[in-house]
This record gives sequence, structure tokens and C-alpha cells, in this order.
Amino acid sequence: MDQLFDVSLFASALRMLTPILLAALGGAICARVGLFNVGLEGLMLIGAFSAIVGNYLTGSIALSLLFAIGCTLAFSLLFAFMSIQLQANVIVVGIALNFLALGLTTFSLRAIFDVKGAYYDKNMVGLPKLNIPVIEDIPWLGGVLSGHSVLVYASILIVAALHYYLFRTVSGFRLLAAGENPTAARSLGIKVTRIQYGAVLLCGVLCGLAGAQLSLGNVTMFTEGMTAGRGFIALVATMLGQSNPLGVAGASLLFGFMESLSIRLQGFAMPTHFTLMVPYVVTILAMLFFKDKGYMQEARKSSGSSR
Amino acid sequence: MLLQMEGITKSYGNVTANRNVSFNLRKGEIHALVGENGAGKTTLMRILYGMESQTSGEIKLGGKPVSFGSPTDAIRHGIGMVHQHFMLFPSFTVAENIVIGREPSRAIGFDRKAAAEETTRLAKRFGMPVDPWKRVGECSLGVQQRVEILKVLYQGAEIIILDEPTGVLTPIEVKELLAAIKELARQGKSFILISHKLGEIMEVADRITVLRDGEVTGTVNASDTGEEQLSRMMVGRELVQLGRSAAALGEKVLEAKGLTVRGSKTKPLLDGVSLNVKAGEIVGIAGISGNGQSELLQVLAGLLQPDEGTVELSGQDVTGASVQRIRGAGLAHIPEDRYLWGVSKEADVTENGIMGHTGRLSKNGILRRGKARSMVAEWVERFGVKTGSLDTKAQHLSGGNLQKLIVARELAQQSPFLIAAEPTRGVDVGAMEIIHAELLSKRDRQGAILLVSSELTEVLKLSDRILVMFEGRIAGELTAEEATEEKISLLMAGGKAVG
Amino acid sequence: MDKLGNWIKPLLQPLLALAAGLAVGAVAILIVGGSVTETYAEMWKGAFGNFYFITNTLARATPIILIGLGVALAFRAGFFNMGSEGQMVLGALSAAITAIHLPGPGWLKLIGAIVAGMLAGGIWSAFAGWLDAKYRMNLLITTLLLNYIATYFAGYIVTYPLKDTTGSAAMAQTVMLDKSAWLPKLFQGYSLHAGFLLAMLGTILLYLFMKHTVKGYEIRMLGGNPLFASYGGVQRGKLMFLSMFVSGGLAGLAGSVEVLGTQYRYLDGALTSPGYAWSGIMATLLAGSNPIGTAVAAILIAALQTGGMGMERNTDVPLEVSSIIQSVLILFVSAKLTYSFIKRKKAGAKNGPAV
Amino acid sequence: ACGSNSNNAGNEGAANGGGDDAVKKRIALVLPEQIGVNPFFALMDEGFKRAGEEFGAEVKTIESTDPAAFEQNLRSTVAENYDLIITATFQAEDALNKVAPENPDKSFAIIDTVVDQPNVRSVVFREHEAAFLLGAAAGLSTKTNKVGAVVAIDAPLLSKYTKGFEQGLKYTNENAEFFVNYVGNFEDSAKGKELAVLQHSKGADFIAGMAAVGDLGVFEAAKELGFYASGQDVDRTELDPEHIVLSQLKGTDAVAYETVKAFMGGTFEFGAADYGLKEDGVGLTFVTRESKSPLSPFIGQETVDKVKEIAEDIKSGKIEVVNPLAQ
Ligand SMILES: Nc1ncnc2c1ncn2[C@@H]1O[C@H](COP(=O)(O)OP(=O)(O)OP(=O)(O)O)[C@@H](O)[C@H]1O
Ligand SMILES: Nc1ncnc2c1ncn2[C@@H]1O[C@H](COP(=O)(O)OP(=O)(O)OP(=O)(O)O)[C@@H](O)[C@H]1O
Ligand SMILES: [Mg+2]
Ligand SMILES: [Mg+2]
Repeated sequence: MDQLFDVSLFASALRMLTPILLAALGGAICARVGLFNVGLEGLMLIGAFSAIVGNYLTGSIALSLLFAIGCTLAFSLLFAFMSIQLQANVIVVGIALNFLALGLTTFSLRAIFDVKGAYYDKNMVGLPKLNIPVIEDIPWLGGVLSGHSVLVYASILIVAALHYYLFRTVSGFRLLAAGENPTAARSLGIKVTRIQYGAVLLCGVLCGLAGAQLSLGNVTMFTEGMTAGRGFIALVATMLGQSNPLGVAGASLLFGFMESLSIRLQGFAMPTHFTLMVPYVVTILAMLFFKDKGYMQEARKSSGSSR
Repeated sequence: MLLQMEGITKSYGNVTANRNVSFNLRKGEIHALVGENGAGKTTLMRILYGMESQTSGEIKLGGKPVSFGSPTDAIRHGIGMVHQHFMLFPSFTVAENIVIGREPSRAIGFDRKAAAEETTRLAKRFGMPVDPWKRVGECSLGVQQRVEILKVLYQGAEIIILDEPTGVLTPIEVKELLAAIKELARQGKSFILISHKLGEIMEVADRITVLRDGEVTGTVNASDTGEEQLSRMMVGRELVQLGRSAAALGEKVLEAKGLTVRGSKTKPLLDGVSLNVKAGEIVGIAGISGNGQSELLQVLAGLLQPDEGTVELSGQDVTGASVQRIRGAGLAHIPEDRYLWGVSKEADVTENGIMGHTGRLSKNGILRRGKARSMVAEWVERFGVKTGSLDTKAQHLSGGNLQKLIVARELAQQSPFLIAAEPTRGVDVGAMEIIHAELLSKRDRQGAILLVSSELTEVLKLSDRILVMFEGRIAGELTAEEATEEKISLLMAGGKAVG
Repeated sequence: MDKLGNWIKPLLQPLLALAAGLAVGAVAILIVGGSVTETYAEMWKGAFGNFYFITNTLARATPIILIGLGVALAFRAGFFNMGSEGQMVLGALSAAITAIHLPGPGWLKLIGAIVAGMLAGGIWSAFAGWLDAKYRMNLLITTLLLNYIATYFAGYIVTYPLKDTTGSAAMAQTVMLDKSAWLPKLFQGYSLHAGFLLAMLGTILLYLFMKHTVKGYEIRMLGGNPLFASYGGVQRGKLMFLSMFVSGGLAGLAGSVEVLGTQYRYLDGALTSPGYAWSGIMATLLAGSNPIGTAVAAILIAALQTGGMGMERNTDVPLEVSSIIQSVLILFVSAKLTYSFIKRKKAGAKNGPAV
Repeated sequence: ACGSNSNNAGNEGAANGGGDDAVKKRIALVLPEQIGVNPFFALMDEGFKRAGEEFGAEVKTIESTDPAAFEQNLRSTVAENYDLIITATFQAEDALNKVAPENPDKSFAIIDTVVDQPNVRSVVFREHEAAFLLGAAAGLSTKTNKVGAVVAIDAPLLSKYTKGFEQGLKYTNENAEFFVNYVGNFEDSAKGKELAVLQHSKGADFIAGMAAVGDLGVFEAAKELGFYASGQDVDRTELDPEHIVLSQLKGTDAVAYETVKAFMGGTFEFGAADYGLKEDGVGLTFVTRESKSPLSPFIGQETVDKVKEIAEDIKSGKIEVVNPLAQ
């Protein structure tokens, strides 16, 4: 068991969960304004790709992050425009954007780098790793918490900031209102559409960061379809965390931890296929404790009482 | 003249909701707007509130022409509206609901404490007490209505539009609301009040404007008119006063014993309720909403499992049985909340009409659509349901017309037992008359009816026996002869029966 | 004039979408230096160029239609079944195992395999329904998660216990099915197989079921407002089970016909990598859960995919261009362009004088 | 072409084509996957194109997105009347087994697996031999006596690599511990890296990448944490000679090239052929083929020499490497 639960397990969990967490936070914001964003996978992929392009073009980490954010912003603007302005079914838009992102990144990989499948340059520099002064010297904790990429720490700050924003600020309050009862919010002169746009764009930023963490943090390369389903896991984390930043963080943590654990379990005489299942099985088991609202309440909300 | 609306016409395609309507409002006045369902009251007010734009006509505020592109404009000009359907955020607190849109803040932070203080201050000033920290979803409808009005007042409205504000309130809540309105009017606020309840209009209004089919039939001073005249102006004909024949009692059709529903709260929602309904009688249940009526109905209809107690219907034990079985045993059910239980908004009139009738309308599981349509068409005709066609979606019907459809559907069951919950909520006088007549005729044909209504006059008018519920129990029983509004009100508030 | 307008209106949206998709695709083609007309001609040929390519497209559409129908049924009942992939995989695996091990004549194997496939898909799907009914687990999450579990499980089965040890043994796959248990091809030498007829039959049956049966009516009402349905005596639990079961069963059928009509064995990854499940969900959503519309949308999506392959075969334009066109087209089809268009016209008429 | 049981109808394809000289011969390479980063296909494509140019054939490479698409592509090339249709890998087996008999007068070739049809030429590799060499080198070089492999998926195909490696490892280093971890797919480089980090944390100082795109993650971990790694198919040491110290080779380019050459030159034969160490179809950098990169001191010339001997023994049959798929 020592072998299972060692420092590197927790450190690895932290790295694994960061992209999921960032994207899931984006998904949560969208969910809060009533837009269920299935396109997280695509947005993340665009983020991962554009971070690498930014790095290639500018050679600067800060600029490549900005570039990644810019690209995902443009992409999420498309999502917003289609689903808010043109009233398209959000789920269709999400799925279509996933396809589009995959096609676009693969296409651009060829158009920009003239390679297929992956772009890798051993001289490319990834996100800087931070050693946290005091903590790094604490025996166990230092190994787990110190020495990760800036975005790992940033994601923790973002959780706190988002929590503060949603539940403590006026603008966050209005965002919640726009999601809870858009008709009522509109009748009070709250610019619901503008808020929805804002939420989707914020989601774009977060997915951009998630992608950058993947392509410049976890590794330093871009490979086709490198999100490998993490966007969907993020979606699950969003729902499991009930679109609450802290809840989402908890769900992502569970997932990151289980994924790292599942890797380790491969050594323990269980067929790999089953160890790979572990995170999903555990998530389902965890759902036993996070009961859904139940259809009665759902229906009550959507059918709207005649009062 | 504070407000003038002149020659307002509003068309939706080929429907003209308002035709050359003129309407004005004085400062400090309570001006009632009445008319049948679909007469155009809400439309007129939506135009005033900037939610719709008129096809033609002019609005003047303090003599100056104005035009509102959005509710925000209207709010800025001191016009506030309490909508026919609540515009609240159930998961937010009372204070949050009131200050939303103009939140007190510190830097970017939302100062919830200041909001609560402001709410308490406002509530005190206008005499409408609320708990600022309570979630609105957990408040009674009366309090929710109060929150709506406080919200409008917080926004600084001078002209307040109330669209059917008393539709769901209990008599006591109605009294409190009307008192509050009067007080506010005395303080200089002006009100436009839409209601189908002529009694309360006669009580508070200074002037009354009547709409019929989108046109004004007249504006009268409240002191110069009476309910009969108003009804005539609205409907365009005399209404007949229904006489109630003596009850010819038959067998017990429904017998419930010791029904208890615990729920998650400390107090049980339903606490050992026993009652029976015999063939040929209407048993009315009165009570302030939230005292277990909803739970009682849901248990009887099979939508909620009781923790204790038994229900017998037409001699069969149906305790905890499925809705299907209970309906099979002879239940029809006009639900208390038509949008929640009564219809699927996305489905059309026919589809909504055949719920519960599919057994008779099918053969080997195949639905006979032609038969279904002619059945529903007949109801639409008989009850005067105003609908574009049988394929119109339910969400496009006005509430009153939807209610007529539901009543028709349930009466057509020809079942021995009928639950009629709020059968005329939000329904105009003409339609109310039809529904009341139908209920009484069912009773006369030896039907057993359990009537639940927050409308005391309705309970008094229709019931042969009246039960009053308080805190999940039956607080008292009165016969039609001995029941008066005072006695019932006392029981409803938890007092002892005095007669 | 008016008549023409009425005729054009429903076509306006798809045409606009097509134009948008092709325009974006043209830009991409130009970027890689291809000829736009030539590329599009190849794309058309690849999808509908001749009888061979038409049947090809329909063969690819077959599993997409079936999955789409299943999803449509669940959607109609108000359940967001995102688990088609897992249901399809388990269905395919069960069909393969049955066809291999069921003794008896070919037709029996075939029917047994189809039934087993539908049962497996249906049970897996109903399991998610059960979790929802019993433990109030959000169906959308569980179905998504169950996909992973199903695919890993199927992968394990064909990697270890039921691995094909005949041929090169390099693949995680079952042995090849006996020829007698193959679904017949509709035309000799063409890939279109009898599964397509099943898909067509399914489309018509589902359409009739939804529109003309009591259960179909109850399902629609349940989806519209579950409280209304239960108020009217519809048994949500039972109906949820039924609709999830049939929904998963259709996905299972999709997997089965792929195995029995195309691959003739269960091959790990062969059903997941083409993204049939997502295509099916997309077809359903595009068609607003209408069964016939779903079939049409599925064929459209399949045509874009086969057309893309044709383009890649015969031009130097990379396949991704087709997926770009596909996604842009779908984005625009789903947009309520006509909606806003008509609304704007109305608004104009409202404010201005009548024309 | 050793060990192939030649078929009489061997030259039919070429002969048929020879009928009309004016028309260039058309050869298609239909791949069951997209080339992507997969050097296996990339090399094959390269050899194919080179041969096409050199021998004056009109060549066309067609990639497929998924198995269903592959069969459609294969059938399309038949419909489009190519003179020779080359395809590759076990993924193409089923389709070819269907299409070839339906078109008995067409010529086919398949690389990396055997399809037993009269009009198909099959060429396979004995990767386990190269993997044996890699394992042997690792066994000789490891200081910690712990080595690892990060593998794409737990599928029979890849056991040719892991089992071959393990045999070689045990051959040179009885006590060495061998970690195997599976990414679960062919594209997740981030997970490949995590797995490498994990194996390194358990003490492995040499980790073989067998995970397609995931290898890039292994290489990156090697660079960051300072252990040694190996790549696949082509000489990956060029990426980072300091950490990527070996590469297991597979000559798909040569095979594709030879196939086209034989077809154009009229020496094309149906039947099966396999390429191992002996035929120079597979190999290991520094051992069977020189590399542009400097030899890492971690491996050392001594080890290279020893492994060279082992290679000779395998060629001569003195050492028998078990093919796990043949069991
Ligand atoms: N958005 C709309 N589109 C089309 N017709 C509409 C629309 N809104 C209202 N109408 C029509 O205008 C008429 C008047 O509706 P309005 O809501 O003003 O009635 P009302 O007097 O408020 O009725 P009620 O007493 O039921 O509240 C209705 O008959 C309806 O057909
Ligand atoms: N999209 C629409 N198309 C046509 N008519 C509509 C539409 N939306 C609303 N209406 C009409 O607007 C009016 C107001 O609708 P609403 O839901 O407020 O009815 P209501 O005022 O509750 O009716 P009631 O007073 O009978 O309860 C109704 O008469 C309805 O017919
Ligand atoms: Mg109204
Ligand atoms: Mg009304």
C-alpha cells in the first residue's frame, strides 16, 4: 500500500486535475447562466493548440497564454453567438464545436507547422514551475504541493476568485439571477444576453488556460486530439459539483486523484481495462452521495407554476 | 392627470388585443382594470411597462409624451409592475429579490447586510413585514406577493401596476394586501389594479375601467356602480344567479382515515386527517394555503404516499395505490396548479385534452386520433375555450381558457368522485359561472366532489359541508347553513369553532 | 409569389447553412491551395456520385440512424441519454458472442445475435434509468460515465477471454462470425446491408409508435411535463424503464448490425472511433427528435463523412476540411435563422405601415 | 522475400498493366488509419512515394479515419481501377479478406500482417526480435535494475513489443524488474508522461516508449527528470540524444519501396514474406543501424557490442525469440 499512496501520487493527481478543473469551472459558469456547454472538449483543444502556436510565434510564455486565451475567446464567441443570438440548440452547438475544433486544429497543424499528428520541438519552453518557498521544505507536503506549473496554483486561486465573484459581488449576483429566472431578470432591466455572453467568454478564457496547461504545463507539445476526453470529464465534474466552484473543485479533485490512482493500480494484478475504469466507477459511486434534485423539482422549475 | 394612454391599438398578426383604448390615471388613485380573460388587460399594461410596443396610440406621463423601449425605461419613469405570474428568484432571499437591479454595494462587493437593512426599513415604512433573510421559495404566496410590491417600491415606482395580485392569496392575505394598497395610495402612490374579483375591486378602487374584446366599454367611479353593472359591462349580458338545490345524499364515495404525511420538517405536513364525501354532496375545504391542503389532495390522487392512514374510494382500498388504479376506481381531478400538474405546455389542445381518457380512445394500444379530436372539439365548443385551433399549444392559451379545458376534461370522466382544486383560479366571471354550474350539476347527478379553494365565497357558494384545515389537521367542520365567512376565517387562523 | 415563398421557406435554412458550410470549407481549401470546384465535385462524388457511393453513404448512415432513433425516443420521454456509445458497444459485443456461440442454423444465430445485441444495449441503458429512479443519479452524467465503463469492459473481453487466436492474433477482436450468420448485403458487391432496412423499418415504426399509440402519447407527455403525466396516471418509473430500454436497445441494434453486416466480428474500437454515437445524437437534435427527420439528418451527416473521404482520396485537400464543413453546416442548420428572420420581418410590419 | 511460397499467378498484375504502355501504372496505398504522427505509416508512405517516383508509377496514398471508412476506401480503389492496391496492418485484414476474393483478377499487397488469399502478397515483421534486442540492451545498461515500458493499450498486438522486450531483458539481466503501464489510447501524451514519471519514481532508469504519441510524453519526462528512454519505428534518438538513447526500428519504408519496385519490375509475387533481423526489416539503433546521434554513455559501446552478438545469435537461430502472438 505504501507504493500506492506516496508523494508522487498526490503530486500527479494535482497535475491531472488542473486542466479538468479549469475547464469544469468554465462549464460551471456557463451552466449558471443556463447554457449547458458540451463544447468544453473543443474549447480546451483550441486552447492547447493555440498555446503552442503562440509559443512558436512569440517564444514568450506570457504571450502564448494570451494568444491561447484570445483564440478560445474567439471560439467561445462563436458558441455564444450561435446559441444565444441564433437560438440554436446549445447541445448541438457544443457537439458541432467539438468536431470543428478537432478538424480545425488538425488542419492548422498541417497548414502552420506542416506536420501531421503532433508538433514537438525539444527546445520549446513550457510553463515555468514554481517552487513555493516554505512549503517546498516540508517533507511530504513539499513534494505534493511544490514544483508545479503556475497554472496549477492559478487554478486554485481561480476557484476562490470565482467563488467570491459568484456569491459576494453584485455582478456575480446578477449572473446567478440571469440564470435562475431570465424572464424576471430581463423584466428588471438586467442585460441577460450580455451576461450570458460574458459567461461564455469567461468559460472560453478558462478553457484556454486549461488547454495551455495541457500543452505547455503537463507536457510541452501538441498532439492531435490531445484533450482525450478530458472535456467530457470536466462536464461531469461541472454537474457533479453542481456548478458551484468549490463543488466543482471537489469533483475534479476526486477525478484527478482517481485517475492517478488508477495508473498505480495497473501494477496490482488487475487487468488494465479495469484499472482504467476506476475513475468512472468511483465517480458513479460518489454520485450516491450527491443526489440529484429529482424529477419532481426539475419539473416544478421548468413547468413554472402559475403561482 | 398623472398618466394618459390615448388611442392605444395593439395587434398580434390578425388578433387585435387592444383597439383604440384610452385610459388615464390620477395621482394617488387606485384605478381598477377589469374584463374577461383575453380582453386585453395584460397587453395594455405590458405596453405601459415597455414590454410591448403599441401598434398605434400615445402614452403621456405628466402631460408629456413618452415612449418606453424596455422595462428599464419604464422603471426609470417611475412605473413598476407586479406581473400576473411572479417574477421572483426562488432560491434567493427576500432582500436579494427586492434589491436586485439596484443592489447596495461596497466596491464590487454586494452588501447583503445593507440590502437586508434596507428591506426591513422599507417593509416597516409601507407596513408590509417580511423576513429579509428567508428564501423566497420558502415563503408563502402572500409574502411572495408582498416581496413583489416591495421590489417595485424599492425601485422608486410612483405608478404601480398590479396584474391579478390576489389570484392566489388567502382571504386574510387579500385583506392585508388591500389594506396596504390603500395605505400606499394615501401616501401618494398610484395604482392600476387588474382583477377578476369584483368584490375586492369595489372595496378598494376609486375608478374602474372595463375592457371587452380589446375595447373600453367604459370608465366609472366605484361609488357610482355595483358588481352587477360591472359584470354586465364585462360580459355584455346578465349573469344568472345560481340556485343550489338541497343535497340528496347517497353512499360514501370517499373515505379517508388518519392520513399522515411527515415530510422532512419537524411538524407533519398532514396530521391524522379523516374525512368522507358522499354521493351528491360537495365538501369544501377552506384554509390558508400551506396548511396541508396540497398534500391532502396529492395523497387522495395517488401522487404522494401517506406515511399513515387509509383511503377508500368507491368501496376499494386505494391506500398507496398508483394514480392509474385510483383513477380506475373512479377519480377525476382538477389540479390546483394548472401549469404544474394540469398540462404539458408544449403539447397541443387535443393532447392535453385526452390525458386520462386514453383507455376509451384506444384499441389495442392504438390511439384513435379522430375520435379524440371530436371529443375535445366538443368540449371546446361547450365551455367556450378560446383557442386558435385544436393544434394550438397549451402555452398559447390564456390561463382561464386552459382552466376551462382542464375542467371539461375532468368532468368528462363521469367519475363518481371529483377533486376540484381552485377550479376557478384566474378565471373571469363568465367562465366562473359556467364552471360553477357544471360542478353543481355533477353534484345533482349524484357525484361526490371535494372542493378546495382559497376563495371563501366560492367555498360558501358551492359547498354542502365545509371543512377547515389548519396546520395539517381538520380544525373544524361546518354545514352550509351554519357557515359564515367570519366563522371560517376564525378556524383558518387556528381559532376554535364557535358554532 | 406567396406560394413560392411558402415553398422556399422550409428550404431556406438548410440552403443557407449549406452555403455557409461550403463557404468556410472553400476558405480552408484555398488555404491549402486546392481547387474549390474540383474538391467539391469530388466530395459530391464521394457521397452520391454513383450507385456505389450512394449505397456506401447509406451503409454509413445505418448505425447513425438507429442510434439517432434511440436517442430521439429517450429525449421525447425527457431523458437525456448520452450513453449510446456504451450501449452500442455492449450490443455489438453481445451480438458477436451470440452469433459465435449460439448453436443452430445461420438464421437462428442471426436473429439470436440481433436480439442479444438489443437486450444488452437495452439493459445497459435501463441500468442508468434504474440508477436515476432508485438513487436519483443524474441520467446525463451516468450515461456519459457508463460509456467509458462499457468500452473498457468490451475491450477487456476481446483482449483476454474471447480474443481471436486464429489469424495473426494481433487484434483485440473476436473470431470471425460464421458466414451463415452474416446479415445479407442488399446488392452483391456493395457494402449496404440488410441493417439499413432495419433502420428504415425502425424509423417508420418509431414514427407510428410516437404518433399513434397510447404509449407513444404517454412518452411525449412524460417528456413535456412529468408531473402532468403522473397526474394523469402515467407511470413514470415503468415508462422510464421502457423508453430507456428501447432507446438503448436501438443503440444495441446499431452495434449489432455493424457487427453482423459490416465487420462480421467485434473489433475493439471499430464502433467508437467513427463517432457514430455523437453523430446519432447530433442527427436527433438537428431533427428535434422527430424520427423521420432524424433518419434524414443521419443520412446527411453520413454523406458529409463519406463525401469527405472521397475528397481526401482524390484531391490533396486533407480530410479535416470535410469535418470543418460538417461542423459549420450543422451549426447553421441548428441555428434558428429563419426564426429571427421572420421575427424581424414581423417587427418591421408591426411598426411600419402595412404593405 | 525469403520463405515466400511463390504463386504461379505472381506476375499477373504486372502483366495486365503491361498491356497498354501509354498509361502509367497506378498504385494505391490504402491505410486503415490516418498517418498522423505514426512513423510506421509515415515511413511507409515515404518509401511508397519514393518508389513511385523512381519507377515511374502513379502513386496515391489514401488514409482512413476508421475501420468502416477503410473498407469503403479499399472498395473505392478497386472501383477506381488501380493496378496494385497496397494496404497495411491487421486492421486491414478483414476488409482485404472480403475484397480480394471478390476481385480475383486484381493485385493486392498487405504489409505487417498475413492475408491468405491467392491474389495477395503479405509482408510481416518480427518486431519481437527487435524488442528482444532493446530489452537486452536495457538489461545490460540499467543501474537500478529497474526498467519500464509505457505502452499504448493493453492489446495483443503490443505484446509483441512487451513480451519481446521482457525476454531480452531477462536474457541479459535475470534480476531486472520490469514495469509495464498502459496509457489506454494512442494519443494521450500527457498521460504517457505521467506514467513515465510514475515508473521513474519507482526506480526505473530506462523507460521504453511504446505508446505512439504517448512516447513524446515519455521523452519529455526523461528530459525533465534525467532518466533514459527509447523510441519506436524510426531513429528517435535524434530528438534528444542525451536522454533518448535507443530506438527500435521497423523498416516499413523499405518494404513499401520493395513492393512497388517488384511490381514495376515484374518480380512481384503473391504469398507471404516476413522481415526480421535477418532480413533487416527490424532493428535497433547503434546495433543494426548507425545513428547520427552520439552513443549515450548510459548504453556504452560495450553493451552495443554485446547486443550485436545477441543479434547475430537471433539471426542464426541460436537464440529463439518467442512470438507471443504465435502461442
Ligand atoms: N404575444 C402574443 N401573440 C399573439 N396574441 C397575443 C399575444 N399576447 C396577447 N395576445 C392576444 O391578446 C389578447 C389579449 O390578451 P391579454 O393578455 O391582454 O388578456 P387579459 O385581459 O390579460 O386576459 P386575462 O384575464 O386572461 O389575463 C388575447 O386574446 C391574446 O389572444
Ligand atoms: N405566443 C403566443 N401566441 C399567441 N397568444 C399568446 C402567446 N403568448 C401569450 N398569448 C396570449 O397572451 C395572453 C396572456 O397570457 P397569460 O399566460 O398571461 O394568460 P393569463 O393572463 O394568465 O390568463 P387568465 O387570466 O385567463 O389566467 C393570453 O390570452 C394568451 O392567449
Ligand atoms: Mg392577463
Ligand atoms: Mg389571468
